[in-house]
Amino acid sequence: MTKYILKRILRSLVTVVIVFFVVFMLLRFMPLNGYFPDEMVKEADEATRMAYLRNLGLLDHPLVQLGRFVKNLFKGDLGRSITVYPKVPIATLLVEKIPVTAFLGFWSMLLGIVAGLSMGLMMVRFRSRIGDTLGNGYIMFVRAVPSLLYLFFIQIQISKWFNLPLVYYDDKPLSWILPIVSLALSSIAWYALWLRRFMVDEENQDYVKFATVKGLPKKQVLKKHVFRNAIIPLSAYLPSDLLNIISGSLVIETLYAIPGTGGLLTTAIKNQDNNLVQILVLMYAVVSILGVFLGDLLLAFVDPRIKLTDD
Amino acid sequence: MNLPENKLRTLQKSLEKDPALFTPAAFSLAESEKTGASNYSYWKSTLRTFFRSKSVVVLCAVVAAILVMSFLYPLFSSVDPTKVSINPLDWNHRPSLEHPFGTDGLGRDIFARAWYGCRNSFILAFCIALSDVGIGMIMGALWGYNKKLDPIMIEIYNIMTNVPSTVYLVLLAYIMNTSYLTLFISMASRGWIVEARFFRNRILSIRDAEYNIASQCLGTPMRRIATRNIIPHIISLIIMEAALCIPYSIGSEVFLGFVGVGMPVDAITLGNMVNHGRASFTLHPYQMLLPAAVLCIITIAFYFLGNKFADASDPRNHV
Amino acid sequence: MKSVLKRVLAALIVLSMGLTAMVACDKPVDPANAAADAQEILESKEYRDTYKTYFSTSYSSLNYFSTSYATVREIVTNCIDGLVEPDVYGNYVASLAESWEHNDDYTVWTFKIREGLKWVDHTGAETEYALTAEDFVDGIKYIGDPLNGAYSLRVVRNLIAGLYDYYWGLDDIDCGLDTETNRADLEASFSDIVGVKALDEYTVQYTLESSAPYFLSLIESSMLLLPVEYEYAMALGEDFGVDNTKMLYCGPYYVSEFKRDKLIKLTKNENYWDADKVTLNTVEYQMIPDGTTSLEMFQRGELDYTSVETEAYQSLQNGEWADNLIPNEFSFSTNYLWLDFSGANPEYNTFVQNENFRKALQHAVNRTSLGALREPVDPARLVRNTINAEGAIFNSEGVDYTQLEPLANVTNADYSKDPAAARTYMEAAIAELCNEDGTIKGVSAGTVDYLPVIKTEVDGKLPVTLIYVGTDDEDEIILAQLFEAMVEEAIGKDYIDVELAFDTSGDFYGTVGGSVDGPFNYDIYWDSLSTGYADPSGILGRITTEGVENVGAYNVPEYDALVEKALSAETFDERLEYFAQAEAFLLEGAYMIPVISSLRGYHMSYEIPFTGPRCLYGNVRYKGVKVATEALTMDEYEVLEAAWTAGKNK
Amino acid sequence: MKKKLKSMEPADNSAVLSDDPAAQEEADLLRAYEQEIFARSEKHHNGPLLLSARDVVVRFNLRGQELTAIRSTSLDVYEGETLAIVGESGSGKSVFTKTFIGMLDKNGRIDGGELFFHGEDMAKYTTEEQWLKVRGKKIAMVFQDPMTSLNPVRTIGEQIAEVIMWHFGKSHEEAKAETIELLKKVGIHDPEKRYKQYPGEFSGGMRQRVVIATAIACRPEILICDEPTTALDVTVQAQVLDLIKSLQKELKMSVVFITHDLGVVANIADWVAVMYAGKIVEYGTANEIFKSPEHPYTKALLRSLPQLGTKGHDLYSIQGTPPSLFKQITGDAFAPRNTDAMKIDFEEEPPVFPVTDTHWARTWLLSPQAESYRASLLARDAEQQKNAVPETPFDYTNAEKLITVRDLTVRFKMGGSTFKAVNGVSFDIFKGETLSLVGESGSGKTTIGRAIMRIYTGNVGGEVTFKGSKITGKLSRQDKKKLHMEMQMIFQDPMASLNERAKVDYIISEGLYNYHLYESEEDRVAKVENILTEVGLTSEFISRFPHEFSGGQRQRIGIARSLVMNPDFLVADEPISALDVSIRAQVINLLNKMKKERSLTYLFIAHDLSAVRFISDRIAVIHKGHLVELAPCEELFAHPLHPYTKALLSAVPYPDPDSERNKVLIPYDPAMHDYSSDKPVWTEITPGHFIYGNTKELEGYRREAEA
Repeated sequence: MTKYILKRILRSLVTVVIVFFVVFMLLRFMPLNGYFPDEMVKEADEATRMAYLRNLGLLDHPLVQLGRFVKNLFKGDLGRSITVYPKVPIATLLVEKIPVTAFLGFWSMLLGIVAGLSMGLMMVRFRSRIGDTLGNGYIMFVRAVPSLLYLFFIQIQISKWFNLPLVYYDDKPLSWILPIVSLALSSIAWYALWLRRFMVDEENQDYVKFATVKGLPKKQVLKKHVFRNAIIPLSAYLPSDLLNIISGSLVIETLYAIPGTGGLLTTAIKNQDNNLVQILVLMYAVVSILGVFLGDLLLAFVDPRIKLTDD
Repeated sequence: MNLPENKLRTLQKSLEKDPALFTPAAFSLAESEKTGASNYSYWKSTLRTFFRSKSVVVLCAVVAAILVMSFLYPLFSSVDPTKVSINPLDWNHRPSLEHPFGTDGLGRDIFARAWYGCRNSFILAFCIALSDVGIGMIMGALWGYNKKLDPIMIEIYNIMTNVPSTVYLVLLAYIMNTSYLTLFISMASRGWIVEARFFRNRILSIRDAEYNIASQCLGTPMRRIATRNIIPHIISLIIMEAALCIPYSIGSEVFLGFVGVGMPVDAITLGNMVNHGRASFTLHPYQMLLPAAVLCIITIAFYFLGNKFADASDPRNHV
Repeated sequence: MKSVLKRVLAALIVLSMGLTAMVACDKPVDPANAAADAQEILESKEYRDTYKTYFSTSYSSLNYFSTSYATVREIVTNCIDGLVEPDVYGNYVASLAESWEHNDDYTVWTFKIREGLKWVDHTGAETEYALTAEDFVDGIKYIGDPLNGAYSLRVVRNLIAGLYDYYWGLDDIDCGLDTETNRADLEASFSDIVGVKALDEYTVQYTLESSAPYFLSLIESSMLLLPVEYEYAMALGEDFGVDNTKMLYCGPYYVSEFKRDKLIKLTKNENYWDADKVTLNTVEYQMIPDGTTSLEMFQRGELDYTSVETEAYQSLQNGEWADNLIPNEFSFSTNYLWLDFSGANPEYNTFVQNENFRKALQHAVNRTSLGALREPVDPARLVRNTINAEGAIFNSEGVDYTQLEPLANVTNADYSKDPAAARTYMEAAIAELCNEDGTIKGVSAGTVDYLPVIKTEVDGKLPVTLIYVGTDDEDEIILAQLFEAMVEEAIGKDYIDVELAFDTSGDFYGTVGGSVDGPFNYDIYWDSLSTGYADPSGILGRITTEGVENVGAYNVPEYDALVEKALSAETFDERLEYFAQAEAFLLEGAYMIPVISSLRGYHMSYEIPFTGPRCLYGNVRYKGVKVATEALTMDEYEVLEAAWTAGKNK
Repeated sequence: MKKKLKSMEPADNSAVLSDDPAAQEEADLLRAYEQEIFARSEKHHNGPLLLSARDVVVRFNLRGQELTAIRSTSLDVYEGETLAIVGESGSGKSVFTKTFIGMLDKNGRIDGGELFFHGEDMAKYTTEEQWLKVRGKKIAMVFQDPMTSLNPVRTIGEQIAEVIMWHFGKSHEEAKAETIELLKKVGIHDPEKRYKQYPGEFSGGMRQRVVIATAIACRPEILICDEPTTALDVTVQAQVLDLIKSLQKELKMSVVFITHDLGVVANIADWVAVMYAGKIVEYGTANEIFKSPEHPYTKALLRSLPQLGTKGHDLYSIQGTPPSLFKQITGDAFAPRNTDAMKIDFEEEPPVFPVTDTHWARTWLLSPQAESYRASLLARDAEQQKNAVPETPFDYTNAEKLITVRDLTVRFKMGGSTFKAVNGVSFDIFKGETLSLVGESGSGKTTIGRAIMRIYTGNVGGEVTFKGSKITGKLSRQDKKKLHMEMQMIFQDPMASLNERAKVDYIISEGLYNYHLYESEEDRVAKVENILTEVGLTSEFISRFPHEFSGGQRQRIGIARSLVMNPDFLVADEPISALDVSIRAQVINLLNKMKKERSLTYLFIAHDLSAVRFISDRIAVIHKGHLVELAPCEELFAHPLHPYTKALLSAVPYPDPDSERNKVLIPYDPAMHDYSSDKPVWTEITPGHFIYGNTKELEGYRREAEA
């Protein structure tokens, strides 16, 4: 098992390295113009621009840049943002932003899991009845309606009805409710949908019939047998939510003025803030691969059939 | 026998038959081979299960109507969806008889734009569904059949799903200008890997089926194994995946527009209409709501039909 | 988000002297009673000492030298004082400088600094660092070092004597062109080379390359002339200004709280030299990226100010807030059409060299329609035919620069009046440039490669293909579509074919600008320039044939000569005369086509207008601003404005 | 005609009240008469009547069609004895018993009749609560597949204890103690440790023991066992049967045992009910059913068992396939397949005729009116039996080696480590013989077949030659083509081995297409039609899809697909194990016929020793990848030497209650071999008799063989 985990970590590391390398190199193909602030493109002359690029180290060979980056990374220096937050140390940025996003993300994940699973259970329990129809309606709604419409509605109207703050404040717990709920809406639908599907699949299994034959009431069969098995495939996906926790949602963070990481990567890429992009990609890749890895571990934990061995 | 005498007699009499019947009957091999198996047909059952639900019938009709409208309206209507009025008085008209969905901020007819948008979005979505599912299926088949490819493909999968799409898309947007083709490439170049994995798992489960081994024993070439043994078995999955791909593609258009590889920004697509309508949402909600409603109907219809079809194509549900 | 930024900017740029801009007012205010009425209003109000406003794009850094984002000025202008500051009427009065003088040709400016001032830190406590003349010299030294990456350096670098040489000297060393000079030596010779000197501890003297009567307005508008405690900044290195703790303050406020992308809190600097005049104890900026949210928060009383988009204005018009909607009055920023004279589109390139064609375009654009996109209520107030804004520059007699002859002709012209003129001009152009069969002389069919934006085919025949390139901002798309419609309608589709292309990279200049040294990828694009200080040279100097802003690469020696004359003019009035001639020449030749001002939208606020310093160039200073407990109404605003106008004219 | 017949079928439509008072009275009478006959056996049972099913009708809605799965069937279950219900798949035996615990699938319903249990009619139950009082507590059930009956993610302890906790409201601790007792009772060693283990850590047989322990946890009055041993290997099956028998005695419960395997019935049943097409056609004690069957179906079933056949002769086989239950069945459902049917069998449903107090059957043959015809049939059968003379065994003296297998090893990757599914196997196949490869599931027998067929290539070690040339490793295209034409394979599962989406025409022609083995399109069609006729199917089937055929027919299509290539050698991979008893004989006969006509050589892979004995010339026994013994057929049965062979032979169920009741199982424990120092070798111990053992063991075997 230790050997397996070590091997997995090693393989994950390889993936991370490849992902990082690909992104790093892709970034070097970006147009040089992208590095300039608007006014510089219009006003600065060739020499000024070059001076600017040289100061950023962008004129060196990509491999030299890579070497420099890796060296600094091992020294614990994440570098400074270039264009998005000029000169601000990336470490500072991450320390400021990740906790905010992760905090809301964590609670929304929790809400998503709890509400989603309850909803899925309800849908199975009352299959082909009103509970199921309502649940399906909700899932459809969330998947089909452009999210901005209902997110907007939640922010403006729901906040009015329940007298909740319009934007997020780190010292007002009431203001956390709407962002958390908004963040959780789609994952509730996701969990409900898949739990229902897996449970319906499991219901046809022999052991469920056997459990019924044993004389257990339907509720208990659903809970102890069907549900217990249906969450196994779900549990493998659960840690992949880790990434969502720290990457945040651009729309929701914009609406609620949350100073988090939502859209940070997109902004960084669009502004060609190489340093920031690199660190974020590295971090996200590590987290997402960690998520997959944790998913496997969790799977092995909830499913006794799975043994953590090679391959 | 506890029965009364008279009843017993009646009984015996009723059990007594024509003695001629107690002679050997002719044996017919054909009669004996009449199968006990039902006249089950996969496709018939699938379709029957599929259309049994009333909502499926209704949604199919809705989708058909929308499709017909999207493709016929631009052919037969004389309303130019790009006709801009330079007179501000023509702008932002509320829905009326002349303009059933009203006009937008430049006096263009939203009703006409909605159908042109539907058509464009559909064409794109169909292309993407076709390529995603098509490439995905071929790669998935190769992946499933060739064990040696497994580690490579898994690594490709990991990398493709881990390189943030924005990095890749922004770069693509730099290399290519916005057009249907760019959007198509940017979506199709990533979508296939997920489909490939899906089909790989499905194909793995039928790869070792006995009828495939039988074909192997008969020396059937790979090409024919694929066309005769594999594809017919996953065709329903293909249809389902394609159906689910369509609303996904239409939905992604919006995101991709944001990143900069969307449709040409002035192209008439549902995504663009919804996006642009958002700005004036508070004042002219119909500019966004009506196209959004069409978008929702399409999305819901395809999701619903796709899922229902998935259920219907599962032989377990053929009851 | 870009557009939001612009909108907020525009909303913030509220200007006083809106004489030409007609506010939609139905009952005129009697100027005679204005002062008394205003006094009544001011006395009837209750005031408070906090102000809550918002920002929509991130304050990425507080380093006032190397931050390109114009928004940071709002923080900096309240926290770091310059040498002079505008008073309530916009006249420059003493700030950190007690007094100042300049020589006759405005090339040497000497300022006497207030004595005994100390920098304060983010807790408001006085530091050991004294504020001296040396700090102003150090400011220039800081921006003069390329490694510090100062933004928008050009104007100042070219103006202050020797700074240009110093900067490039250092740069040559950095990139290895100059291996002989020692960097430290060059740095040490700063005071010898560059024209800024601390004559004594409290006297700083600027020596300028050229005559700059507008120097005080430059001090107001440019952050590059602000002081810095060099020792402190150098010690922090790249960390300088990264957050509020990495800064020193000398203005009426200091940044007491800085939650990145969330909240910035300014607290009154008790050690400020003019602390008595500071009315507000705290000014709180929240980040609200979404326009609707800020409006909603204002209505719920959580904000003291909100900008109101035109769309929202119409929906609020009949509600409880109808009285409080106050139009943003004025913008110094002008939207114009940039024509590319060196583009790769042979059809257009042939035509654009022809004045008749350019005039056709000039007349084809319906300015009122364009204005209606932003201001449906009174689109006419947006129309602007000049590059430099009206109300920004005055000669010594108080005559508005845009009303100087011959520029007044342009200013007062109504190009949109006669749409038929566009076609007439076009026919004239065609007669000169086309053969009988509609082919364009000297042009053959070919491909226009404006990638990554667009690639298209042209046939060398009429109609002329014109490629309009814009950003993918929703408003700009609509604007472009309207442009296409009106040009094609006015000139005729048989003569012109406008093709629209949009850059979606989010980096318009990066993309449209092509490669670092390549040509620009457009025939026409929509841009804006803003009058940055009280001198036309701010814009006109940049758009000469050799000017950095001449991205269209026209060649107008006549204009260049006039600008040259203006720059070397003896008096300020003369200077303005020549500039007016130059601008008129350029615009009458339709080398560039100004269309409307960037003005848009409305605002609602608890702030009493005309109580704080009248900053002209985009800054907002809260020193002395009064904030009421009730939202201001339009009626009150009109009275206050009338009173202020009367006061100013006195 | 049909309409009239319908009204004459009181039994089938008891729920339908006839308008005709006379017919109604007749129906009532018949019913009373049947009750009377059923009741006669009461005094011969050990205990009182527990459950009484009367005229149960079960219908299913299947794809819009109505299927009558149980056609008005009655059955009594008495306390303390084992009742076996025998029938082939689709006969309704499983559905019938499912009604006892309310476990019909959602699309099925009880459409008539009563189910009396403890004075209540369970057929009227509508709510879950009503069933909860019965299920598990009073009536328990064991399913066929132990691999899927247990929840894979909960410990077996939990799964047993939860029943006890729920039904008896006991605490967790008490339930645990009781569970451990139960585990001990069903023969699981070290129950405390096993309590905490998951099903995945148990072998199939052990799991079935756990399932049984769960089922008996509440001391049910009735235990329904639905083919509980079908999925198990023979040796394990024998052990589980023993367990069920002993538990039945110990707990004095009634066991309703559902099976298609007559050998198992003989082993376990006190009473037997034979079911065909949704109806019980014969009922009696085990001895009566096996010794003096009366219904033509029962008779035919018993006669078609390979154990009872004579080598070299066709097995008695039942023609055709079971009837479709979608259609209205008139007369005796078996009539169309009964070569000796009487005309009345096609016209009227036979009523119950008593044979003895404990034995009755539904056949017109028992009618006094058919007495003479019945006697003539008995006489004819006796005659046939007498005339059968076994053929002479295969003569190996001049036999030519068709295939040699030397040191064949097949490796599989499993979770990083490789394991050898086949480990150094060597044997020859002579031209014209049938060599059977017998072993339990997972022994590697199928792998050997597939390795010879070159389905596995990369992971195969050792050497296989065919007609003297090597066929392992890389081959040229030409060689491959030759092999494809000379070697073919028949598969186990007729449901899985035919491509569902292709027509019979394509399926059979596949090989022809591959190598273009036809001159013209007509030629190809003719070839397909010929082979179809040869395997006993009509040429009109050519345009149908596989799903329109029954299992036996599909297997024949599979055989046709192989034979159309005109091979010399066939690997038959368990071709009959997935088929019903009535169909097996057909396929065995077909294989034998083809062998004779086309002088084929077979490698016959099987786990069922009874069929193997009937068709093979030599038998090789394989255990965990090693061949342990190989000998001519009769030699092996007469003098098995290897302990595993002995265990296997002792466990084979034989369809005779007398011998089954007295049979002694010989256990086999691989630990008995000590191969630590003395390595075993594959040795020919007497001519033609190979065995796997080390020097010491070989010595013992040699002594035994001589004795």
